Parts: sequence; structure tokens; C-alpha cells
Amino acid sequence: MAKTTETAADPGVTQPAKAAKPLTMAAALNTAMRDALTEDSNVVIFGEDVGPLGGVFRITDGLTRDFGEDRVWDSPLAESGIIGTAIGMAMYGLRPIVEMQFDAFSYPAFEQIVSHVAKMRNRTRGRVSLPIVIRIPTSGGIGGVEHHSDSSEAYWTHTPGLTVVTPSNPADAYSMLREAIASDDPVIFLEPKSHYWMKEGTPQSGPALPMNKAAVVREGTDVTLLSYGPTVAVALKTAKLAEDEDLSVEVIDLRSLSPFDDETVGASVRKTSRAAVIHEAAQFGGYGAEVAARVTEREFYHLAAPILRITGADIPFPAPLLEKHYLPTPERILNALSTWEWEV
Amino acid sequence: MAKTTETAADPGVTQPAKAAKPLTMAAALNTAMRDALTEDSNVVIFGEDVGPLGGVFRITDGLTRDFGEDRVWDSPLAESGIIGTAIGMAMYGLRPIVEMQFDAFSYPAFEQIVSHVAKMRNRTRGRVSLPIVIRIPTSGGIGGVEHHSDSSEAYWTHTPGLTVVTPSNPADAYSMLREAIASDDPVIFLEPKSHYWMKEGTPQSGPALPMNKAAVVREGTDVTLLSYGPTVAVALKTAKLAEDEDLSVEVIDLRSLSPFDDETVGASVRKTSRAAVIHEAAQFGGYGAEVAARVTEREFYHLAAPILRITGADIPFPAPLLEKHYLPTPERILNALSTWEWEV
Amino acid sequence: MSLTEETRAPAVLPDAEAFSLIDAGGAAVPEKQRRGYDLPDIDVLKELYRRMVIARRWDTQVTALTRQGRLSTYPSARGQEASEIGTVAAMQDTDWLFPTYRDSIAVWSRGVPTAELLSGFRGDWHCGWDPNEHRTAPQATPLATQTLHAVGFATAAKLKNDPIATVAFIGDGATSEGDAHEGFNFAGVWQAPTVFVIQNNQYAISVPIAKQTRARMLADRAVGYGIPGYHVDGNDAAAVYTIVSEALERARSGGGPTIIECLTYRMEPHTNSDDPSRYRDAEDVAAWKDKDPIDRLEKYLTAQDAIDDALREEIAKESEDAAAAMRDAMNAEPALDPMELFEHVYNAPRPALLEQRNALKAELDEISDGGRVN
Amino acid sequence: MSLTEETRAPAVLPDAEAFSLIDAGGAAVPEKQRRGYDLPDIDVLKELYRRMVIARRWDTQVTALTRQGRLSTYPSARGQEASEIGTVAAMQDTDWLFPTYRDSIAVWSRGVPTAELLSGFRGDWHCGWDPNEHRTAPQATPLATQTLHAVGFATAAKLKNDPIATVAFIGDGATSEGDAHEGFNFAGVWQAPTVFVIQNNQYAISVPIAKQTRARMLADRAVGYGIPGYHVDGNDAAAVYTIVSEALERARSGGGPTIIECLTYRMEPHTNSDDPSRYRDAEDVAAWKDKDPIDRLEKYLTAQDAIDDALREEIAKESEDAAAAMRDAMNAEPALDPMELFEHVYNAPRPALLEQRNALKAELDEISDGGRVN
Ligand SMILES: Cc1ncc(C[n+]2csc(CCOP(=O)(O)OP(=O)(O)O)c2C)c(N)n1
Ligand SMILES: Cc1ncc(C[n+]2csc(CCOP(=O)(O)OP(=O)(O)O)c2C)c(N)n1
Ligand SMILES: [Mg+2]
Ligand SMILES: [Mg+2]
Repeated sequence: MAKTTETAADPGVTQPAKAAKPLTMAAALNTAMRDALTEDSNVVIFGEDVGPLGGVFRITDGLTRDFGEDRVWDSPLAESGIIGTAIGMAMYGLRPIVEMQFDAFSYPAFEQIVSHVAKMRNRTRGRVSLPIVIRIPTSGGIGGVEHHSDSSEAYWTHTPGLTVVTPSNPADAYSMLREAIASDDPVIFLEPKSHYWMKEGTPQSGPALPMNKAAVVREGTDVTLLSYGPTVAVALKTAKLAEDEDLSVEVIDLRSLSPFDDETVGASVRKTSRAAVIHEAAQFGGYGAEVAARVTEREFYHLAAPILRITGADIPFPAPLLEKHYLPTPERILNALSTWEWEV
Repeated sequence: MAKTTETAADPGVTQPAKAAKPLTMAAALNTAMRDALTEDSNVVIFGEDVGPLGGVFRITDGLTRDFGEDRVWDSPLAESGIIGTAIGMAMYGLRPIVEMQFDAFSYPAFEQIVSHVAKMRNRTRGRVSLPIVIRIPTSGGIGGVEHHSDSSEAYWTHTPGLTVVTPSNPADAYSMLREAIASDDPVIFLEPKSHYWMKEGTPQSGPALPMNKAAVVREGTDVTLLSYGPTVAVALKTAKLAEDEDLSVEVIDLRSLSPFDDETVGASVRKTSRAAVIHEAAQFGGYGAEVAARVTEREFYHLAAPILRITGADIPFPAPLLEKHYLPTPERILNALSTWEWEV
Repeated sequence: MSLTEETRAPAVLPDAEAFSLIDAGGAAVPEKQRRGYDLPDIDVLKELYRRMVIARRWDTQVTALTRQGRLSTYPSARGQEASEIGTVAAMQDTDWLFPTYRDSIAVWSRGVPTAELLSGFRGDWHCGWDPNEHRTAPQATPLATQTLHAVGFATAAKLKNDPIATVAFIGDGATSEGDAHEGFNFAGVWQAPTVFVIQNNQYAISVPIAKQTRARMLADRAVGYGIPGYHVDGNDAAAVYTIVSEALERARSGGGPTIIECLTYRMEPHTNSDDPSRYRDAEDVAAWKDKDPIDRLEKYLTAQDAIDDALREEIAKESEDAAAAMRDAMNAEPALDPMELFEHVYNAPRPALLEQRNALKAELDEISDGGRVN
Repeated sequence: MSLTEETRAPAVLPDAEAFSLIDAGGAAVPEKQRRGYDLPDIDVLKELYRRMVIARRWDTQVTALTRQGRLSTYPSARGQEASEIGTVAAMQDTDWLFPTYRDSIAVWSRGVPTAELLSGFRGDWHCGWDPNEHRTAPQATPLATQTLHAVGFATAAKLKNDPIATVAFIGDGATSEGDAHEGFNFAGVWQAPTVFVIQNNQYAISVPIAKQTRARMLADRAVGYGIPGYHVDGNDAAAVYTIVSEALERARSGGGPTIIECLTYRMEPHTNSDDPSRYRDAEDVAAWKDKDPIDRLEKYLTAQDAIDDALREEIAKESEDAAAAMRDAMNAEPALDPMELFEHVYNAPRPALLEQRNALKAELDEISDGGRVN
């Protein structure tokens, strides 16, 4: 077992330096957990296959070897059990990080997450907080078979008491996971699985942006594209293509889905007066609905056109060979933008 | 055991006549199930306490006595088991009606509902349909202790494959439940528990409105209030109070949450040019977000002001003595409407 | 250290006969039927008796006030005192209890003040006490979920080498939930220091135990988890105390979890809004009255000359004090601060939530009488 | 009729020794160890052998094509043929199978054509066959959920007095899920005609069985449900066939459910994207090769002079035909119609969904090559 110190992780000193070298997102996440395990002996990791195998995506690779089975271990195969025992451990004072193998496999734990993880702090008047991080490889784009490509964010973001964040690049993956682990609030940490092996990110200089802030990842003047997780790359591609059409696109990476960074988004929309939100999940009641509704509420008189949602269709996630027809593409986004009346 | 005939229930002949006499919603629901059990021997009812006790709200009162234990019976206490076995029964050709005792107690069945009930038809290219009705006493207003007042509609409406409806009065309760039972699609049937014992409803003349249509329950010209389930009564009260302020309020009872009746709502909003949506669930990512987003998308240039959401706060449902501070009231709705710039 | 070991537990069927030390008539069970156990010390029995009597008085008072509308709801444990008190009396202060809505008297007996304890049922806040102060988790409503919390907590203690055990109460009906299985199974695999006390009071609201399991008894479930299982007369405080004590000691000293089924009966309706006449006969209830846990211990202690009038009077006084304190607590207006609704949702402050808070504040300020909406 | 009865089942511990009729060396197990069972008819054994050989050839071919990228993923059942085929061979046509992703060879052996069967793993549609036509439910991915479907289906048959039984396959790891418990328990309480076949192949992806249960064996779980439990050598097709046949007959004739644990081993990685070198030793795999289900039956049949070269050749030809058909099916471009994505979501048409459909249609029409986006 690796030596551990009693120093608690300090959210203030997330070290982007560590992630500054070109890492994959997988490696950045692994490093974040490694550093947290080293700095705080109360951090433990468990779940399905997270031990010797390192998880089906190898995000916990080497952690059991380096920290021992009493810090990082394979649990029985039961998601409600994983979350339920994590709650008990957190009540004891540990800071459990658990992995749900895919979004759809967090559903057996829905009751534990919604009725307990989200509510324990409030129920006990703040006396019992649950510093649990629930890591979920999310979304599609890897040709996964049924149940392996869901985007579950709307279920979690509608649930008061949960903090829901999602990184879109390795640097954020590192700093946001560190901050999530250090947070006394339970965090749903959505990892875009299609990005695990991508090295390119949005390099950041200076200290890491707090995980509850959105980032303007590309400046523009005509339209604001609101994206998160796997759709940030799509939005950036769209912005590039839009140059040909003389359309200046600002791209925001929301990063934090709950809370929502009204300030950053509001400022952008007031500037561009047009916005669209992009996600993979089904549209109806999806996270984009909240984004569109709240931004419209707050910035209605600055809007020249309705906020558009370019999202998955209202159908179950398709089989691998058909997913390309479902996922939002730059072409589809540009098509959608062209439906706006532009000469108002 | 009561005699049953092999005649399948016919969605076309829902008989509002039966509900025309002043019944409570509880009695209307009971009658709907009674009639369905009588007409179609494939209808079965099971769940927790639905047998001899008649359910904790007595909605299935007398059904075991009159139809026997092989039509209406108490299952073991396990919601995933209830939904999972209902799936198997529906595959066999039965039409199960199951009860989840409260919204929060449907959460253990989340996986079965989201990953199977919603997806089986699509998964099998339409070869296996699941005519299951999942009845859920929903929402607050009865001073229930923790976990007894949730409004879970946003979780279900975001899930493609589910039909989600909610009646606000006894007549609708009867006709919509009949139609839900006759439907080949699985239906989440949300029953506003605070209305079970209310006799007054919105009496309808003529044949029942199909369950997928919204109803204009009060005509008005200045504002459209979009309500459903328990908030229809609140919206109607608001409309009445608004008369004093010379504000003419149109009230819509959405009835069907998924699908959403764009036509009826669109027509109203184009007329009034202002709308607000009212629900009990937390606001963030709530059903109102979808309503606001889609109506804005479709009617943006008809809107004089942003669509408002008057909803529960983004907190867990409060303890009984504090729920009045959480539930939307006519006063709060009127306050909210007064924040609009009226002289545009 | 590794939580799991290659070793498999042997399969042992629990005894079919419920273990008992003092029978329904108040007589000590003959030694050869005691399976090698002695009766607890007479002082322990007196203490069990005292706590049960007071608990029943308190419970009766809560039921009465609930009928008068002072509480929103109350699930009484009348008839289950031996299981409730026998269990918590066996716990050390450092052990943690994970109770359900049914187990108010157990929580009360652990020292949680009435007003804090009944917050949830009165309706002023979901959980009124500080779990850390009383080493007692909030009463769980979502059935069986608490078993996993108890196992997680115990596992954390084990990982930290702290000799702390946890007790999870669970009802007969709740054992049908998936979480009960996961709780038992995780405990078995991780050898968590958790004692599961199944209070088989024969009903889940209206549903009898025969509709929850086809097995001989719930204790048989233990076999499938490689966990020792016990079937205990849940109306015999001596038996409950003995088996739970042993299980807790085993747990604290690294021997892993135990499943104990206490066979008992819910004498009252499920809650005040239930109507048991729809699903059970008055005769059944009457038959169980003859097995009353307090009566039998009183008879035993009387026969042993272990209680005299002075003690009876002392206990009666304590009981009335508890009832009076209960009444006072519930008759005092609860302190309600609507603004607190927004306070504990998150540790990290949220501007949007503050906006909602301020909107409610403005609403309330507007209302003339300063703090009440309609 | 009432689904549940007051009767409780007696508690019976399953035999610890896995039941076997033909040992790993291909010899018949001595009569006194056969627990009163005879070996199945020689024709049955020949048929089991035939179906296992062909199934393995087919499975090998699928694995090969998956490596070549023709399929998105494939979980092989190599090594588990006795459990898979022994089970489905015992089923009647009217019985229903509720399989998992692991059980493609069982589904194939029930007659589902390759192209339809592999739709899901190739990725053209989630489930390619008509469950009603083949009395075979879609392969379940969410673990243990299918046990409840099997129980519900069987219960419906029972309510309708149809002599139909269901079989639910489930893996060792999946027995840890809450749904497995609920499936077993509902079956026990309702006496559903369902046979649960637990294929204990010792691993759940990388996690060994010792981390799933502390019990002696998974069959011990049956005790807690009042269900007969069997521990069977899952590499002995004769034993599997015998016990499953008996259980199915019992189920069809009103005798209720059975839990059968088949002890076997997954010879291949979990799926093509797994790396077993991270969690298990090559020696373990080698040891299990010596217990191969096909080899042993072949040895037995050879010793009995029950297979000659003609039969071997016939089976080899059938195997190659199956493999060739498999290759052809997967090498043919799948018929993909993006518009179908919108067709089966609901029975009742939805205008808003039609709008989304039409938007995609317009998008595709715009694209010059008529039907492909980027
Ligand atoms: C997950 C869940 N489902 C349903 C309920 C509603 N409910 C509350 S108590 C109860 C019966 C529980 O019976 P049992 O476990 O025997 O405990 P008892 O009330 O008898 O102490 C039910 C169905 C719940 N609280 N949680
Ligand atoms: C509810 C759920 N959780 C997690 C998974 C991911 N998963 C797929 S297969 C598997 C292992 C299953 O092991 P076992 O039950 O032993 O079956 P085997 O694969 O060995 O046949 C896991 C964890 C899933 N499919 N469903
Ligand atoms: Mg009970
Ligand atoms: Mg396995």
C-alpha cells in the first residue's frame, strides 16, 4: 500500500500544472484520483471492475496496485449497493469515489442517489454531508451497444442537492475531478467516454477555473453555442465551419450543469443576442430545455431569436450503425441556425 | 371471481357518462379499473397493498373482493419486481395496471421503467409492445412526511418511449385511465393525491377528450397559464383573483405531459402572447423548462414577454409544516406575472 | 488488508424454532432448550424492563397526540418493545444505529430528545437530531435503503480499524426489496461489522408475511450470504438482547455480520391513517396480546422478586415524566423558519438558490402578519 | 385461484458437491453418486453433442469476425456450451427463454437466424428477431432485469392455465443485483413456473466470484426463497440437461420455480475489448480446458461407440455451414433505414416526433450521395 498523509485535499490548490503536459483525459482523471488518494487517506475508490482491471475504460488503472485493496477495490456487482455503502462510508468520514460503469447502469441506484445522496445534507440540517463523487462515463460516439450510450444528465440536474459537472478536455478533467473530490457536496461527475483517449483539449494557462464556472472557449459576436462534455468539440467545429459563412460563433463550455453559470452565459447572450444549446440526450425535457428556458427568462429582451436546441431526437439511443444519424453534427447545427430569421 | 368477457377495451368508447355523476377522483379511478377488469379479462392489477386494503389511498377498494385474487392482488414489497414482472406479463398478453405507492417509491424501479418499459417496443422493432399502466399518486399538498410528496414527471417525460398523463378532475380521471389501460403504449399515470377526495372537477359535456390533448379550461385574453394535475386548481383560482386586476387569464390543463399538445397551447399563446407554466416540482430541469423552451421556440415572435415558471424551489420537498412555502400559490403566480414589463 | 477473502462460509441452516429464554408465560425456558445461553444478568433484565415500560408509555402518548392532530403521522412500535429495546440495549455508545420510521422508541431509548426525534413526524424538519451526536442515522423511509448505509459505515470503521459495529433495523416487508439483498450480500462479502435486525411483525402495512416469502422464515436468507442467521422470539427481550449482544461482539472483533429475525407483532395500525380491520382479524391481535413482551418480563421479574413496588413506582414516574415531556414538546409550537429551507441543500452557496430564497423572503415580508402565507 | 399460499417451503440445503453424470474424463459417474438419476438417452446425448459442436464453431466464427471489426462487440460463451445447450435442449418449443448478452449460442440453438440474432452486436438494430416467433426474449444487457420478466411471463401463463415454463439465464456477477433477489423471491412467492439457470463462469468481467458472495455457493441462495436449489457441473451437458428438464417439468405441472447453479468457466475474454491477463492466470484457463464440455461428451460417446466418422463428418459439415452462413450474414451489408429510428418508439403516432423524423429526412436528402451523413 502506498504511503498516505492525513492532509486533506484543498480545493484551492488544484494543480493544473500536472495536467499541462499533453495527457489523455483518461490519464488526467487517473492522475487526479492518484493525487487525491496520496493526499488524503480518507479517499477510497470502489465499484465494478475498478480494481485490478482498472475499470472497463482503464480510468483507475494501477490504483489498486499502488494504493492497495483497502483504498481501491472491486465491489459486488450492484449499483444500489455501491451508492448505498458509499453513503455509509461518507457518513463515517471517508470520501468515496465510485464508478457507475455506464449511465444506464446507474439507474438501479436511482433511489439511493435521488432519495439519499441528494437529500441527506438537507434532511439533517447540514449535519451530515456526503462528500461522494459518482463518476459516470457518459454519452455516445463510440458505437456502443444498447444501454451504453445514454446521457443521463437531465435526471440528475433536476434533482436538488446534486452537483453535476462534466469536463470536455484533459485539463478540466484533472482540476474538476480534484475539486469534486474535495467538495463536501456530492458530485455527479460525467465523463464523455468518446473523449477518454483524446489528447487535444483546451489548454489553460494560469490557475484552473473553478468547477462551477462556464468557460468561453471561443469568442464570437453573432451566435452563442452552449455546449458541454462531448458537444464542446462539435460546437468548436461548427464555429470553424461557420467562418466560411461569415458567422462569428462564440462557444461556451458549460462545465457545470448544476449549478448553471448564469453570469457567464448571460454576458455572452447579451452580446450575441442569439444562442443555441447542443447536447446528445433526447430533446424533450432534456438539459437544453432548462438552458433555453432560464436564459430566455433572464435575457428575453436581449434575444433576437428563440434559443434553439440541437440535440438527440426523442427516441431511444440508436444501435451503433445508426448513431451518426442521432448525434448532433456541425452540419445539423448550421442548418438549425439558418432557420432563424436573420434580418430582424 | 367476477365474470369477465374477452372483449378488449376499446379506446374509442371511453364512457364519460359513468363519470358524469359527481364522483370523487378516487371513485372515478376505481370505476375505470372496475370497468376495464370487467370488459377485458387480460387486465390485472397488482402492487403493494392494492388487494384487501384497496391501496393506501383506497383507489383499488373492493376490486380483489369483486374480481378475485388472480385479477387483483398484493405483490411482494419491491417496486423493481413489480415493474419487472409486469413487463413479463405484458409480453404474455396481459394488460397490467400497477401502483407505485408514492413517486419516490417508484425510484427503485427506475431501471426497469427507463431501460425496459420505455424501450422494449423500439428494441424489438414494434414486435413487443408493453401495454402497462403505472399509476403513481403524485405531488404534495397533503402534509406528507419526507418522500411522500415528490413530483417525478420530469424524469419520465424526458424518457422516450413513455407516455405520461395526469388528470386534474374526476371526469378526466375516468376517461384518461380507461384510455391508458386500452393503450398499447406504456403509460405513466400520475394521480394528484391532493385531489383524490375532491368532488368538484371540470365537468365535460360530450364525449371525453382524448388523453393526448390539452384542454382550455378557462378562456382569457391576456395571459395563458399552463397547468396540470394539482396546479390546474391553483391556476383557476389565480384566474379568478386576476379578474380584480382586470387581467383576463386563460387556463390550460395540459393533461398529457408526453406527448405535449403543441397545437392547443400554441393557439392560446398566439392569442394571449404571454404565458406562464405552473408546477410543484423543483424548477431546475423541471417539466416547465420543456414547456417554456418549446413554446418559445415555436411562438417566439408572438411572445411579448418571456414565459415564466412558477414552480417549487430548487430544494428537496419540505417537511409538512413548511410545504405551504414551497407550493405555488395564486399570490405567487400573480406576483410573478407582475414582474413582466406590461407596456411593450 | 483486503476486505474480501477467498474463504467461503459454511452453510448452516438456522434453527427453525425461535430462540427464547423467557416464555410467554414469564417462565425461564428450560436450560436444555437454551442452546447453551444463560439468561442475562438480573440487572440487565430490570433495565430492559424499565426501558420497555417507559418506551411503551412514550409511544402510547405519541399515538394519542397523533390522533389529536399534533403530529402528521406516527408509526407505532407497540408490541415490538422487546425487539426494539432488546437491540439498542445491547449496543455500545460508539455503535451506530440505522433505524426506520418504525423504530422511534429505539431512537428515543438511545437518548435522542423527543422534540428532535419527532421533528419528522410532526413535520417541522425531516430529521431533527444530529446523527453524529447520537450515533443514530435518520429514520429511513425508503425501505431497505438503510441496510446499505449501515454496511458502508461499518466497512469504513473496519477499514480504519475502529471497533465499531452498526445495527440496521428492517421490517419483514422490506426484506423483499433489492436493497435488502444488496445490504446482506455486501456485508457478507466485506465481512462488515453490521447486525441486521429484521423485525418480522408479520405485516407490511396490509400485506402478510406469506406474501413476502415462500421460505420457512426470513432468517433462512442468511444461508445464501454465508452469514450466521438467527430466528429469535422477538417478544422476549432477554433472547433479543442475548443474541444481538453476541452478534455485536462478534462484529466488533472481526467476525463479520449477522442476520437476526425477531418474530413479533405490530399491535397498532401501520400508522394512524391505516385501517387494519380490512386485512387482519381482531383475534390475531388478541392472541399476540398474550405474548406481550412487557407482561412476560414483568412476570419473570416478579417471580424472581426482582421488582418491588418502589421500583414499579419509580418506573411509573419516569414513564409519566417521559409522556409529559413528550406532550410538552409537541404542544410547544415548533420553531419554523421558512428561510432555512434554502440553507442546507448545498454546502457550496448557489446564487440562483439565493434568488429563490430572496423571492420567498420578499413574499413573506409583504404579508402583513410577518411570516405566514394563507 | 390465488397466487400465494400459506404453506411455507421446507428449508433444504443443496448438495455441496456439484451434480455430475459424466466426469471431466468422459466417464459415466458411478451410479451411487448419481443421486438416483440415470444418464439421458444416448440419442439425447448425441443431439447435445451435435448442438454443442456446431454452437462452438459458430461462436468461434463470431469472435473471429468481431476481431475483424464486422461486429461492434461480442461476448463469447466458449467453454459454457454444456450450460447453454444443455438448458435450451431441455426446453419445449412453447417454453420461453429470457437470455442475456452472454447467451447467443443458446438463442442461436433455439433457431433464431444469425443475421437477426447478431443485429444487436453488429449494431444495426437492438434486437433483430421477433421474440414471439422464437419464444425468446431480447438478450438483456441490464443485469438481472430479465429474471423478473421471466417470472412475470411465467406467472401470466400460470394465471391463464397454460402449461408454459420460462427459463432465465443469469451470470454469477449479476446475482449480486437487487433484481436477482426480487426475481427469485417473486418466483417463490407466486410459485411461478420459472427455471433460473445461473451460469457461474467464475467471473463478472474481471471480478472473481469470491467478491460476489461469501456463501459456499450461489445455489445456497435458494434456501432463502423456499425454492429447490441445485449445484450442477455446468460443463457436463448430461447433468445440466437432466436437472433443467426435471425443473421445467416440475414448473409446467404446477411445482413452482427452481434455481440451478451451473459451475462453468468463461474461456474467452469478457468481450473482445477485455484483457483477462489483468485479472486471471493463464494456468486457470488451462485447468478448465481439461474440463471441456465438448471433449468429455465426445469421449463418452466414443467409448459408447455412439459416434462414428460419418456422424463426425456430418456434424463438421453442419458446423462449417453454420460458420459460412454466419460469415455471409455478417459480410452482407446490413439494411439500414435511418427513418426506422422513429417508427417503433410509440404505437400512437406523435406529431412532434414526425417533425424530427422529417428534419432528418430533409438532412439526408440534402446530402448528395443519398443516405449517408459524413
Ligand atoms: C421503497 C419503498 N416502497 C414503499 C414504501 C411505502 N411503505 C412504507 S412502510 C411500508 C410497509 C413496510 O413493511 P415492513 O417492512 O414489514 O415494516 P413495518 O412497517 O411492518 O415495520 C410500505 C410499503 C416505502 N416507504 N419505501
Ligand atoms: C445493471 C448493470 N450493471 C453493469 C453492467 C455492465 N456489465 C456488463 S456484463 C458485466 C459482468 C457480468 O458478469 P456475470 O453476471 O458474471 O455474467 P458473465 O458476463 O460472466 O456471463 C457487467 C458489470 C450491466 N450490463 N448492467
Ligand atoms: Mg412488518
Ligand atoms: Mg460471470
